[in-house]
Amino acid sequence: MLRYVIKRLGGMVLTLAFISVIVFVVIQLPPGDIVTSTLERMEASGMQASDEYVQNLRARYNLDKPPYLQYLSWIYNFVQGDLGYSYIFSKPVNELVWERLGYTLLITVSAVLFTWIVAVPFGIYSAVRQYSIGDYSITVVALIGLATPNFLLALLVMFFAWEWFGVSIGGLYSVEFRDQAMSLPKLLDLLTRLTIPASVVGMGGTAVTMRILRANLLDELNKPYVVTARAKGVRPVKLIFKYPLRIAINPFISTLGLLLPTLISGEAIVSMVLNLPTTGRMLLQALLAQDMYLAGSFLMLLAILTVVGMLISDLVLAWSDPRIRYE
Amino acid sequence: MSEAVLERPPDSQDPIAQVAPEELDLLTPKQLAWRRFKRHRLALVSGGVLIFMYFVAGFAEFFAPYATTYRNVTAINAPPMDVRFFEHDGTFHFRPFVYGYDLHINEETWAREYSENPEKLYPLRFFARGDPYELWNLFDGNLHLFIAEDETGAGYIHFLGTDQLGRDVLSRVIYGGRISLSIGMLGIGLTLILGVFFGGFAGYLGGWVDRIVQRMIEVLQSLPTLPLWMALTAALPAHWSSLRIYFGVTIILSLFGWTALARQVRGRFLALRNEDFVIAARLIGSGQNRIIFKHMMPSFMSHTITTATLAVPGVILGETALSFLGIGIRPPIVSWGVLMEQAQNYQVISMTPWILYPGLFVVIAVMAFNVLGDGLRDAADPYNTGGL
Amino acid sequence: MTDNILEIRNLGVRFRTDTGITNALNDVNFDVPRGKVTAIVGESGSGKSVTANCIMRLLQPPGEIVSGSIMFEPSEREAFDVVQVADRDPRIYELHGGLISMVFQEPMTALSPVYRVGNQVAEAILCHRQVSKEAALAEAHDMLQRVGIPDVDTRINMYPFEFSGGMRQRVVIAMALVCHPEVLICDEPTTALDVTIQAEILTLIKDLQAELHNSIIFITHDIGIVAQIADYVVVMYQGRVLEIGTVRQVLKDPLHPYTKGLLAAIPGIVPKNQRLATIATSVGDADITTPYPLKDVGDGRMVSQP
Amino acid sequence: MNTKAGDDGRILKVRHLSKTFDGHVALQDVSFDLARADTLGVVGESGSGKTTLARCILRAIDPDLGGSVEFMSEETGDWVTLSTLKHRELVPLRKEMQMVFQDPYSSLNPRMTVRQIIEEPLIVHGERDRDERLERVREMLDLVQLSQDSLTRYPHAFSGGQRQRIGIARALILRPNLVVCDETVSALDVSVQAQIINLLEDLQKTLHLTYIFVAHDLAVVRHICNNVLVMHNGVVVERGDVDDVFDKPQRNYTKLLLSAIPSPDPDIRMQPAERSILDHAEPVVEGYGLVEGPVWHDDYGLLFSDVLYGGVYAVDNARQVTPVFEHRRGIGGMVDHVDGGLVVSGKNVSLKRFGETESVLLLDRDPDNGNVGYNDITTDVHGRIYAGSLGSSPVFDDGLEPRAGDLYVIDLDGSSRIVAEDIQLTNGLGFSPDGKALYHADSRRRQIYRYEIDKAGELKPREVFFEFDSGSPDGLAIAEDGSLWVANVMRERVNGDSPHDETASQFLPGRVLVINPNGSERTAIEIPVPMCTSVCFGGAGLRTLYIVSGSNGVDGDRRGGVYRYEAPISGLKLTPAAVQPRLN
Repeated sequence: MLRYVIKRLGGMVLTLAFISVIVFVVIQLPPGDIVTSTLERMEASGMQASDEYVQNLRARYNLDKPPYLQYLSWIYNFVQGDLGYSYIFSKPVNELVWERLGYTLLITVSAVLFTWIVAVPFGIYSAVRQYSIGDYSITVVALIGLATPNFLLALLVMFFAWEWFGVSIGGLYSVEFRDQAMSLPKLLDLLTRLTIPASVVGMGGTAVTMRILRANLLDELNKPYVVTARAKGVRPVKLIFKYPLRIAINPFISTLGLLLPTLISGEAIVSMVLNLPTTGRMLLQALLAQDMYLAGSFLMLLAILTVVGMLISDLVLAWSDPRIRYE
Repeated sequence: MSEAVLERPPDSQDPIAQVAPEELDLLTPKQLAWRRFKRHRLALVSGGVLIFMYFVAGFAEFFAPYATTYRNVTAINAPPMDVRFFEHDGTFHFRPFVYGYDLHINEETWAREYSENPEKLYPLRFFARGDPYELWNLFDGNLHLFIAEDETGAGYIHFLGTDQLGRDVLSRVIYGGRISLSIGMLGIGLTLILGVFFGGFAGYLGGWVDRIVQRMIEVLQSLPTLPLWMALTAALPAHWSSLRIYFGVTIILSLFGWTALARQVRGRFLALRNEDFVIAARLIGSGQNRIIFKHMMPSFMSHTITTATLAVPGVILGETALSFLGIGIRPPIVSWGVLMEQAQNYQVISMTPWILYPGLFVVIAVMAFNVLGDGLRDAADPYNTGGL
Repeated sequence: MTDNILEIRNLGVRFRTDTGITNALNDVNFDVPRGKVTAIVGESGSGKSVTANCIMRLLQPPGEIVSGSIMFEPSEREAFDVVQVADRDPRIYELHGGLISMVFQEPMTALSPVYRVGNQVAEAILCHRQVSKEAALAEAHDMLQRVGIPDVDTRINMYPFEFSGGMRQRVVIAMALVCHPEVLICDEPTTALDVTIQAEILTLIKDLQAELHNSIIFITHDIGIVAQIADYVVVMYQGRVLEIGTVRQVLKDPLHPYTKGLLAAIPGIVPKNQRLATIATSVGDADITTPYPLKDVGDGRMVSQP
Repeated sequence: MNTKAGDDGRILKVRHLSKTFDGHVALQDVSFDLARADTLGVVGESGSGKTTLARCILRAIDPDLGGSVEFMSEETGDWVTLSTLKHRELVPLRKEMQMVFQDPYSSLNPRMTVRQIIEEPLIVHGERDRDERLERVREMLDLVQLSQDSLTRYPHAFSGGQRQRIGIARALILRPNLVVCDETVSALDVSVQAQIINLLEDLQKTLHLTYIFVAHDLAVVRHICNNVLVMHNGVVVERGDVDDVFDKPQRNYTKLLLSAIPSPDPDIRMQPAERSILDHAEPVVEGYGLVEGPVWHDDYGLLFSDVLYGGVYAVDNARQVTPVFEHRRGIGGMVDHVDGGLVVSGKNVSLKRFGETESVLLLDRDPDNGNVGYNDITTDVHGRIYAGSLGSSPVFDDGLEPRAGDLYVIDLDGSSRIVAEDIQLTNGLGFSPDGKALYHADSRRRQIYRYEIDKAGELKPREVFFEFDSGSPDGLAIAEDGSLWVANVMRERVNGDSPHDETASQFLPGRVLVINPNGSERTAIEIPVPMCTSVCFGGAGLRTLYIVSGSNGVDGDRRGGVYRYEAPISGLKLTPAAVQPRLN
């Protein structure tokens, strides 16, 4: 097991290294950079930038160095925990990202929970009662859930919340709590309000996971070991849960890994619609303004979030499936 | 005394086994797949729906009553009209018609409110001459499936209402479909090429090539796609023409979509490489190409196409999301996403809910693709019990 | 208490699928003598496994029993018809593993990969008797020792995939016998194994039978195995019983043309440079496809013939 | 059939073929010849390497370097080395050798019609004319007894047996000479199996086919094969005429295999042999060349010599190896001398006695009289040394008149004389426990002689005590109960090659044959490496049998070593004759 963990950890570091390069390239892609866009703005406002001012600016953002050096210094500082300086907010990135990232994590995690709480029971049901009315209706709902862009879902939810209950469900806190310090009622308010983004973000994932679980379970149901178990007198319900499900759950766990990127993507856009104080909106601003440090940090941190999540799901899988553990 | 009887176990899992041999024996594998596909009613329907959608989108100029740029200033943010056969006073018209709008400003809210005006009675005219257009920028024409106008030539019809500039939502949905649906196809085309290329290489060459591709896939699959798309599309230069943007977006979308496909192609390749019939092909002296293209390709093309179909929705949804954020397709080109960009908050929606119609079409299209994909998969693989 | 533990009468099974209906069993009749080994021999499609699944009530849709009875008479219980027992009837679970248990063909997949073998064997006990887990594990331990698993103390905590095919089959046998069932059904238990392992498993089953005196139904396509393990033989073909008799009667003096053909087709029996008979050649114009009823031809032999 | 240059009736020559799949050895040092129109069975259990062998021969898998597969091509009429050809160069040869697979389902492309499948080989080999192709395909269908309307159907329409027929048609349409059947009938029902077997036999007669028939069903193999290779763990453990092998198997594995077949006759109860007979002697030290002359020495522990790379070494219980003499090649036999010191002998080595300090020449070799040196030696109760001279033979290619060896004895006064003559290749020597008889192994005659010893202590004329059916005797040791423990080299010449071509022999794992005093065979102890050269008893109470093994003598080969086996005989001690008087 330890060998396995170490192996996976090594893999993760390597993956992150690759990702950091990709992120850097992506950030560098837009023609021009912060400095040029600054100058444009200055000229627009009729100012004239002196050459040494430009030089300083370039030096400040390491733009005078060749790209690979820029990358190295960036990633070096990043690892040091210095995420650089955001141009558009004229603040250190550190002050901007963490809270928002925290909320992103919060919503993503609750989305995962939502996904499983819903997907597992329904998945099992529709597999065990294959081709029943229930199975079909679950299937249809899943299909719709899968087909609805989650920003549209968010819009609809808001719309109906407004139309029917006259409540605005934007933001993570009700108006009265907005500026308060964290307190128990505030926390409860947060949790109740979380359910909406969580379910909206989790919708698509739920559909997918449910289908996967159903498929796996159906595959397992007729395996010899299940028949053996029946033949030795295991009662039906126990049989399902202890044998096929126990195995079907494994690939299901591993789908968490594939789920995360989707969820985090979904979160990014949903949060914009529901104007939640998470990464989405600010990332967009940063990207449009070519605020390289801010955008880069966001992309990198989100990637780390996903990769770590995947690692966790792999470890859970290994813990649950001896075959992997013993390999 | 035929072996067939001796050897076909009645309790076999193979669905083919239960039929009288003669019947199925004469069918080709394609026919068998088609048999299985036909059993999947929902998939059949979805196929039909998609064909219809693509057809309409293809001939948008003809099906849409108005051009995307046409503005009906007398009807800004006007609600959908309903088509009628009976006047208010009950007189029946064989030819369906619509009532024109009357505009009032609500004194309290200062909101525009429209009411039907019995005086303005615009009969629908089918295959009628309307606004001129260039079909595919090639053929001039002005024939439309339907328009609404009275003898004086006055009249307008807005099935799905109009937006805040008074543009006909239905027409824009039809034109938007052209973009959104085509992006789906184009994107999948690229995805296929990339996927088969990388997957094929990894699977066939194996060794370090395989390891590298594997690692690439791993990395790409562990990236949160949307933020990355955002980053890339945001990087598309502002001065680009919306057509170049369109292709740019398509490429970006498929740039990260090929991994699943590559995985699958690779898997099939590895599996097939050791199949006895491929070894047999080698032993009779077939060359590499013949083995790959004559013996291996057919066996995994079906699966590949299935996966591709199931990947189309991803592209469509991606485009919609990006455009919705205003960093995807840019006007004047319209896509379903672009149309929904107006619906940024629920206030807008509660005033003009009909601008969400494009979303409905997105949902339908995506659903259809998913179901079709499942149908194809089940058809391609008789033993597949999974999916929907 | 009759000397037959199972009496199968007019058993009929069919499979209904959207592509058509197949009659897997037609009017199957035979007895399973108490404390003896009865072999059901036949080629694939003969319906031997279906018969076993009927006795075990393991037949899954689209398969369904359409006619007949399977009278089962355990030693300390009044006889009952297995076919008539309702699906939710507790007797079913008693039947499964308690009174009748089964050893399957595929040892590699017959055990759940995620539970330790000890627990899987112990579970069989816990399904039928109110004992503590410890007690069950202790019994499992003994049983595993009995089926010749070396170094049980450590192996009892291992996972199936750490076992070789032969060892797994031993575990499955232990699992089947741990509740001392009166009938043990072996469905081609050695087909997936190498010949030397097969020999070990056959010896094991024979020894355990001599020790436990339970009745065994042994399903196989291999005449050699039949000769080695069976007391009585039931020859099946296309869902019908063609011939019943003691192992010597059937193998040394087959009456039904199909049985003759089968024996004449085995390289082991046929002298080296002599041509093997095929069913077609040896059956000749004798009609083996029309389902004639079984006729009693004296000294306990039954043959399907006009 | 027309014979061309170099054609000696053989169609295939396999030499030292090995295959390693990342680390694990699937096939090791397999050599055999195959005569045209012969049927060779390859049997063994799963993982025995039989399928690997089949696929290596046809280059479906590339074998490891070193080995070779030579094929008598009818096209060129000369030997072609398949194992080294590029895949492109193999293509024309594919016409002459084909394969029929096991799985009737996965071996046919489900997306091709029967016609496409069968004519594919013709297309690949450039038959342009469609009608011609169709004609040939129709022929094949008749040949394999499939109806003509199968042409347009797809594999799924056929039963397993029919599919195998299709597979056979595909294999035979190019009119190959060599056909490898890989478990071709294993997946089929008995009656169908019979049909396919008959078909294969008929086709062999009509088309003069040579079969390599891989199967795990020994009954089938016995029915259709003339010769058989028995494989176990990637090694050929026994080979020969199928009836010989099946009727009197030599190797423990073969015995186990055959004993496990359930007889279809209820009156013949099967008695499967104990799997424990496969237990090998365990290695003590490995990585030497040709290890010889082991002798147990109370002070040194076990002494052994390396004929190939030279040196005499001592190995103690801790498996610590310490050299006794360096750089002495060719030392074969060793024994303690009554006056102390160690007497050594060997090819091109005279009989010398090595004391603590000086070395004394006891008996010189005499090439002119065809005595190129001495092999195994032993001493009797009195300390007299018996040494068999190697004589001279073409094997030593020293250009001397071939001459059988003699048995010398060196009396205590140092005088020596010949006490027996005409020994083809002298080897193991040893006295019976009571000292009343001398046993003497002759490797070339594959016999063990027995000399009675009269009152005066002189040898009576010898009689043949034991004959070897397979392999040849080498060194021997004699246990207290009078049983002979004879190192049995299982090197077999691959038929048809020059007798002195080392590379042309198939090595089977070595073994020690245990022979009862009455000359009956008791059991065999096997070691995992080829040449078992000699044995001796040693260890605490001399209960342990030490077995030394050599390599196939090719330089660079270091498969030689020392193995130990706890002799299962209670109170086993060495015979007085073999117990050496202690050094001083």
